[in-house]
Amino acid sequence: MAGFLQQIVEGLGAGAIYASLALALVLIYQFTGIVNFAQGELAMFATYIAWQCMAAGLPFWAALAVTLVVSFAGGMLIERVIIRPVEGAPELTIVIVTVGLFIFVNAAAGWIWTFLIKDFPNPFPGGALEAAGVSVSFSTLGVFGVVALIMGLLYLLFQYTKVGLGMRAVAANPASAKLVGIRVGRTLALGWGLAATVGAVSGVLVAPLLFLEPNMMGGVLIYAFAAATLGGFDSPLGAVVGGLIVGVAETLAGAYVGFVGSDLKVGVPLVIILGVLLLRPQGLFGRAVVERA
Amino acid sequence: MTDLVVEDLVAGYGDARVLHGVRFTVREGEVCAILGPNGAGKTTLLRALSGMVKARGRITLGGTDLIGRSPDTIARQGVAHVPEGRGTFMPLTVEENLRLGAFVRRGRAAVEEDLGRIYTYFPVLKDRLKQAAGSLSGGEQQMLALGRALMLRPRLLLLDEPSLGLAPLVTRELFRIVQAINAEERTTVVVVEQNAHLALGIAQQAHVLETGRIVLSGTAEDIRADEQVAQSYLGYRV
Amino acid sequence: MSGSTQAGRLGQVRTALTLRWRWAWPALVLAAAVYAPFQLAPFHVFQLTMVLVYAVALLGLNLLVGHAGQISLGHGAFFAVGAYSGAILLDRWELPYLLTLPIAAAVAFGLGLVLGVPAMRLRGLYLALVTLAIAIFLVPLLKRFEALTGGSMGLTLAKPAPPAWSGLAEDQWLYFLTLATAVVAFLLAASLLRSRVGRALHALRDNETAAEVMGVRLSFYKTLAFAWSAMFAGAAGCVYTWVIGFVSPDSFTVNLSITLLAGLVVGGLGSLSGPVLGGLFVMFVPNISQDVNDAAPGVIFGLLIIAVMYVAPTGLAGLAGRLIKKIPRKE
Amino acid sequence: MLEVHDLTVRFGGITALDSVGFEVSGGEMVGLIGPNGAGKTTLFNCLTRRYDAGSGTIAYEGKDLTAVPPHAIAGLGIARTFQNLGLFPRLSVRDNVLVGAHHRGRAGFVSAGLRLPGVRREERSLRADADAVLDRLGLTGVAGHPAIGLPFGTLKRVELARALIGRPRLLLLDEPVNGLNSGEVEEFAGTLGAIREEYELTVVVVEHHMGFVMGICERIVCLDFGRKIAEGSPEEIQRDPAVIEAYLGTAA
Amino acid sequence: GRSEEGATGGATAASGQCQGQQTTGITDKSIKLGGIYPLSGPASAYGDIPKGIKAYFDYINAEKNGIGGRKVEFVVRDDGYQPPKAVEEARRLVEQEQVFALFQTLGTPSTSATWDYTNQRKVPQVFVATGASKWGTDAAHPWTIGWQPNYISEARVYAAYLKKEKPEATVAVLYQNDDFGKDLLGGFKRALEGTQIKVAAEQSYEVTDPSIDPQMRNLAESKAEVFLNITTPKFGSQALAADAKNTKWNPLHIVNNVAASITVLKPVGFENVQGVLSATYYKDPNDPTWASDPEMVLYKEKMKQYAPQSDPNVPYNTFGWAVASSFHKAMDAAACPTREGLRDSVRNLKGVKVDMLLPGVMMDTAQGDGFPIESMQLMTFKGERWELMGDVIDTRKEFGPLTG
Ligand SMILES: Nc1ncnc2c1ncn2[C@@H]1O[C@H](COP(=O)(O)OP(=O)(O)OP(=O)(O)O)[C@@H](O)[C@H]1O
Ligand SMILES: Nc1ncnc2c1ncn2[C@@H]1O[C@H](COP(=O)(O)OP(=O)(O)OP(=O)(O)O)[C@@H](O)[C@H]1O
Ligand SMILES: [Mg+2]
Ligand SMILES: [Mg+2]
Repeated sequence: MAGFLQQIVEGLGAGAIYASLALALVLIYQFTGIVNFAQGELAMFATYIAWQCMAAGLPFWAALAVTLVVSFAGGMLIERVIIRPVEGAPELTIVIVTVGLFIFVNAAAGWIWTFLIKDFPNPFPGGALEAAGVSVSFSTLGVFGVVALIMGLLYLLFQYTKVGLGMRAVAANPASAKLVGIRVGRTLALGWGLAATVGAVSGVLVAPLLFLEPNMMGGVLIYAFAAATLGGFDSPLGAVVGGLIVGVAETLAGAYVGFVGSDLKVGVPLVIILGVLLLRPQGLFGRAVVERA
Repeated sequence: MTDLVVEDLVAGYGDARVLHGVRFTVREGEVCAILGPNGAGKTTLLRALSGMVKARGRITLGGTDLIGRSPDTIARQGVAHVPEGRGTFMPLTVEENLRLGAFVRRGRAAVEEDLGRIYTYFPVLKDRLKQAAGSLSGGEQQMLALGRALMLRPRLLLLDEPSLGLAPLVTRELFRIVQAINAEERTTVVVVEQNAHLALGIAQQAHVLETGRIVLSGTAEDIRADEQVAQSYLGYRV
Repeated sequence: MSGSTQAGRLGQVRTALTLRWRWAWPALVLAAAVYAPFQLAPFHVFQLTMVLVYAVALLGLNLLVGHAGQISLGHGAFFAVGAYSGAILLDRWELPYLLTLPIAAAVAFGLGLVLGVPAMRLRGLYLALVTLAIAIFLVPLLKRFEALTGGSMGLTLAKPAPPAWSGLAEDQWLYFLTLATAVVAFLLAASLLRSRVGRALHALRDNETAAEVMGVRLSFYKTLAFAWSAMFAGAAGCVYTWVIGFVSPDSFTVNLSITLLAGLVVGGLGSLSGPVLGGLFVMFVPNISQDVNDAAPGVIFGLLIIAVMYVAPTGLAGLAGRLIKKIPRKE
Repeated sequence: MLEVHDLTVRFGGITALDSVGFEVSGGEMVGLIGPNGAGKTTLFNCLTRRYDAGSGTIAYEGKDLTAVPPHAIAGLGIARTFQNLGLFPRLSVRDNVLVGAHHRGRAGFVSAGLRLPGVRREERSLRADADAVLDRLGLTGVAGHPAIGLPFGTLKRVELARALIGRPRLLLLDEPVNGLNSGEVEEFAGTLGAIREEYELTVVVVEHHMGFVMGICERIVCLDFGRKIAEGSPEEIQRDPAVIEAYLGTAA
Repeated sequence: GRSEEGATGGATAASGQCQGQQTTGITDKSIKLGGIYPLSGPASAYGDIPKGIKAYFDYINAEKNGIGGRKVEFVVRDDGYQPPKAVEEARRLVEQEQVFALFQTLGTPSTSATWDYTNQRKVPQVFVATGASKWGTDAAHPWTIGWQPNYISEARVYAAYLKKEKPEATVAVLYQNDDFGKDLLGGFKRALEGTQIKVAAEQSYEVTDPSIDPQMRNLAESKAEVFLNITTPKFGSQALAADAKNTKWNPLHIVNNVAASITVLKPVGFENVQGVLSATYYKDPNDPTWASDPEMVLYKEKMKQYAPQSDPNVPYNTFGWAVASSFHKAMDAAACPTREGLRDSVRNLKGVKVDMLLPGVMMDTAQGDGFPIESMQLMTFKGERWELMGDVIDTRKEFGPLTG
């Protein structure tokens, strides 16, 4: 029993990681209505910036602050330079641009920092909390805390701020958004900036656990996609719940379902996603699209 | 002086030119009606005024140059546009749609008050506040589009066929509202409308647009008296 | 004579010209394609063969993405299924290779149908991600059934030998086999798209509600579009096996699926020449990238994708169309 | 031809249709009016199976429509136009119209892919039909133009053409003349009258343009808040106090 | 056709006993080689290997007048770790670039995809960068040969150690679910046949997995006394870290050579990897043991000089250096400066000592033995360095020849 609970805890821990990147995906989807394939790579790149800052002697928190600021600016810059020229092009064009960005950023990181793994300090204390035969490491608890905090902030941003309203308007109908005076370009840039910042946090959370290298976020991205899909692309809560479910399901399946084993466990999230989507095509927490004739 | 001055306006889509040198002036607080057949370029004219299509020539509102500005900048100048096709933010709620109308305004209290005012204009909307705007009936969405435009407290209101899809009762009500706002707040209005009776009823001046050129201009009375106009635009009474 | 009738006649001449042009282009390209292998070095013939292989796969993907408006990020999986079907048939049953093509296509079609039924209830983004998951899942699945698939070592196969009567070299023979497949695939796709079926797909892409009111059975058309598109990918996969003579799970990672989609979008969605241009892109641009920067070719490749989308947001086919229009025509 | 009984449709708390019942006999032209949000479009949506009826029955030529799958409606001879356009923006006008003939075609994936002779014949005849309908509605000039970017009024006509090529027996028009000026409305009324004769159509038309509705319909049904509040000839309806109260108002 | 190659390759006519042999890509003054590596895509880490190779060739070209007077030109192509791309690049190198030999293709899939072609074409494909055992045992592909100790041999080294030290141990295994992981695990199991040692738990991972933590938890359940870590660098670090974190399970940790570099251990923290066991055959540039070793000093100096962009501490560079100097030796030993000569030379290496290989590790091949390096030495991690343990183990002597 304790073993089972432990597996669940570990699953939740993995899930929280997926959720952290999923939050960035949801954020940019809300702002721009596109899925950003490069999100994970941007997060990875941001983590390298943090690493570089620390290598230059900055303490962790200062490095983090620099990274967040640089990420925000970088996200805005990417929107300006790379996304803006294809604004208004078919959606898939923009998606493919993000694929190009993915390849570019990944290769650039390898070029600059090589593919050797780097260790990245864990901001949370080592050790674990023990209760009822189950241990939860402080690092996992820390990830939970940060993810919950981001989720809460995003929720407030989406629901209760004018910027939130504006960005949902932009995603829903850019032409009309302009007509009511929303600076669409600025909103999109803000979206990229914020998403890059959230992504950077995700990268910094992930790096101490997975080690920093250019392909660090590749695997996480797929699971983050799954999480966002499962939860609904327009809900921060959904992204987090989706992430946790994917994490737990994957862990349990790997541990307890004999046939699945560790090689086929990637199939488990697939099955869950399919199942959920067939019942609720908009995801667990997503809003159904209204369609009227 | 917030006159709207349009001179030598040329606009179109890609290589296709739709407006070939349109020129007119609307004085502050006046209502100007634009009539014209299907495909004449009326919608394009309003789009040019609000920056939705690229245009050349001159457009000034109260001396401020609007040509070449982006729609959001123009909106910040106090220009509200009820577009053809309504421009509803489908997944957002009715209330959010209305609040978006006041996006560039400051002053919470005044916005809340205006929200209340819109509900008294269009009581149907009040019952649907939390509903996704996309699920509204066609006419309801049209009311919403108007409400959204009014939420800006515009200096210049551009109406593209505001009566489209509205019940007769509501259409008349709507024109009363526009007239009232025009009178009370000296909002300048440019209205494209097929229901020429109503449009000319509230307008001081009117223009007839055909294939991208103004072919007839005058006071509302003059236009109403024109035989050609009478035949094309005033035949069927509502 | 009034100006307007003269203009009308000019118009007629122009339509007649464009009509003839419509056939002239493909005919010219085909003629060049038949002539090419006798002029080019074997290595370039091989490269062209691979371009055609990718073009066939992209043709299928285009049917789904460009014409039916359903995004698939997992088409590499069907390509793989076709490739493995061909490989297993050749390896275990030693079937004549020409027979493997229809069987591989059929297997991919069947799988597309089975997966299409649930997948087609999903829209846009959601479908894209589910198909992506399928592509990811395929790799460990192929490794699992080692007895059949050769596991992670894969299967090595002999390439089809040219028949003696043809007098062709191996590369040329493979090229012509692929060219024939591609031509058949193109004709199939082209006539499909010019028919009621193509219109139904376009209609449901543009407006599902209206399409259904017009009598288009959405589930049927979406599922079949998925299955047909899988079939093209499967056929391409089978030909790939002939040409490369080796299959392994590492040949069909998610990268392949994403590359295919990127190739299609870069080539041009919804146009017939898009898949060919996309095939050329997939084949040659990585080489160009390495020539520009061999320290990190990915940097250039990524930038080139972005640059093409920047210059030609609707793909190279759209760009080509615009350029051709710019050429003044004499009448 | 069409019998609607006790039809009720709810969306959450809103009752869009509340026990609506009426009949349309073959060859009739019936107007459907009512304030915004009264449920007129919802009724059309029920007839074309876009929405499921909460309760009630719809019989069309004796057949229960509520059991017919949505895509089969067109095959039964029911065609409609949409209030705010339901065109395929990237298709040419001609292709838009041809999609309207979808249910008349037989070509499947295989036969179309192989371009069997039957498919070619079918395609030729449909194209001829489409050209005839386009010509009839004065759309030949824009036949090759994509639907996106054409003026609203033109698009309304394209919708009508698309509905007509399906050879419907029952035609449902949702605000066909909105956006037309009165001259154009008059012209449209003439065209519709003629077409109705030609194609032996039964028509139900939703419209807020009273001149048009009163002029062309033989009978009018008025809805308010999902309920039928009046039914009768144009004259009766115009005098009906409930209709005046809820919909027409007293002309200023 | 092959006939024109001699003409276009700018070749010297091979004379005497070498008469009639292929001389494409080689002249009295030059020799042209081609290598295929993933320079792009997820496996780009290996892209450092050719940098070490290039540095070596640049060095001998500049300072040693090349290989026997022939300047080496090394053409590197990128296959992104995709087999079809590898085929294309192999053909480009052979047909367009007219290389003398393919010197290294990286990865089992890419090598498998190309070896039929190279062997039909009779182009040497030497010292491929993969440890699959099939390069050495397959008789049908005489033109292809491996270099590094094959995974099975490595597995045998660990098995032998366990047999001696922990004859009744239970073993938990984490392995990469591909040819590399399966080869090593399979070899390990076979070497254990007939002993008391049991594999109690095995878990695999995919290279696309974000983390191997779940696998490590499942393995910990087994409470095995030994943990065999068959991973590539990133996952190696993760597994080492997971083992260190789990205070309840403290097995003897054996990490396979691929992931045994100091660059893998360092991020985990040296305090966490004390006592970890591995086996090696070449010198780790990060290992202070070799700090003043003349070969190492030369390597680092020449790397700085000829590959200033690359970090000599990246072990892939060292690997490249060592394999390049192996080629140098093989070429020197060739009876004929021809493709056939190279083919025969690499299959007839007798106790050839190569720079940067561990003392006592030598290249040895024979007809029927296609494994140049089959010796490894065990090592344990102490303090900040690996400490070599015992003698160099010649697996062939210990376990008999490897057969397919
Ligand atoms: N988005 C567009 N892209 C291309 N051409 C367009 C676009 N919108 C309008 N046009 C063209 O511009 C011309 C004028 O159209 P516009 O919509 O301004 O006319 P209108 O007078 O408003 O007509 P209606 O009364 O039908 O609304 C038409 O010929 C139309 O084809
Ligand atoms: N899918 C839906 N979800 C929620 N409410 C809906 C939905 N469809 C329609 N409604 C509501 O049902 C009511 C009736 O709508 P309907 O579209 O039938 O009105 P209508 O009579 O056609 O009005 P109009 O003349 O304005 O087009 C409206 O109040 C609308 O908000
Ligand atoms: Mg208009
Ligand atoms: Mg309606």
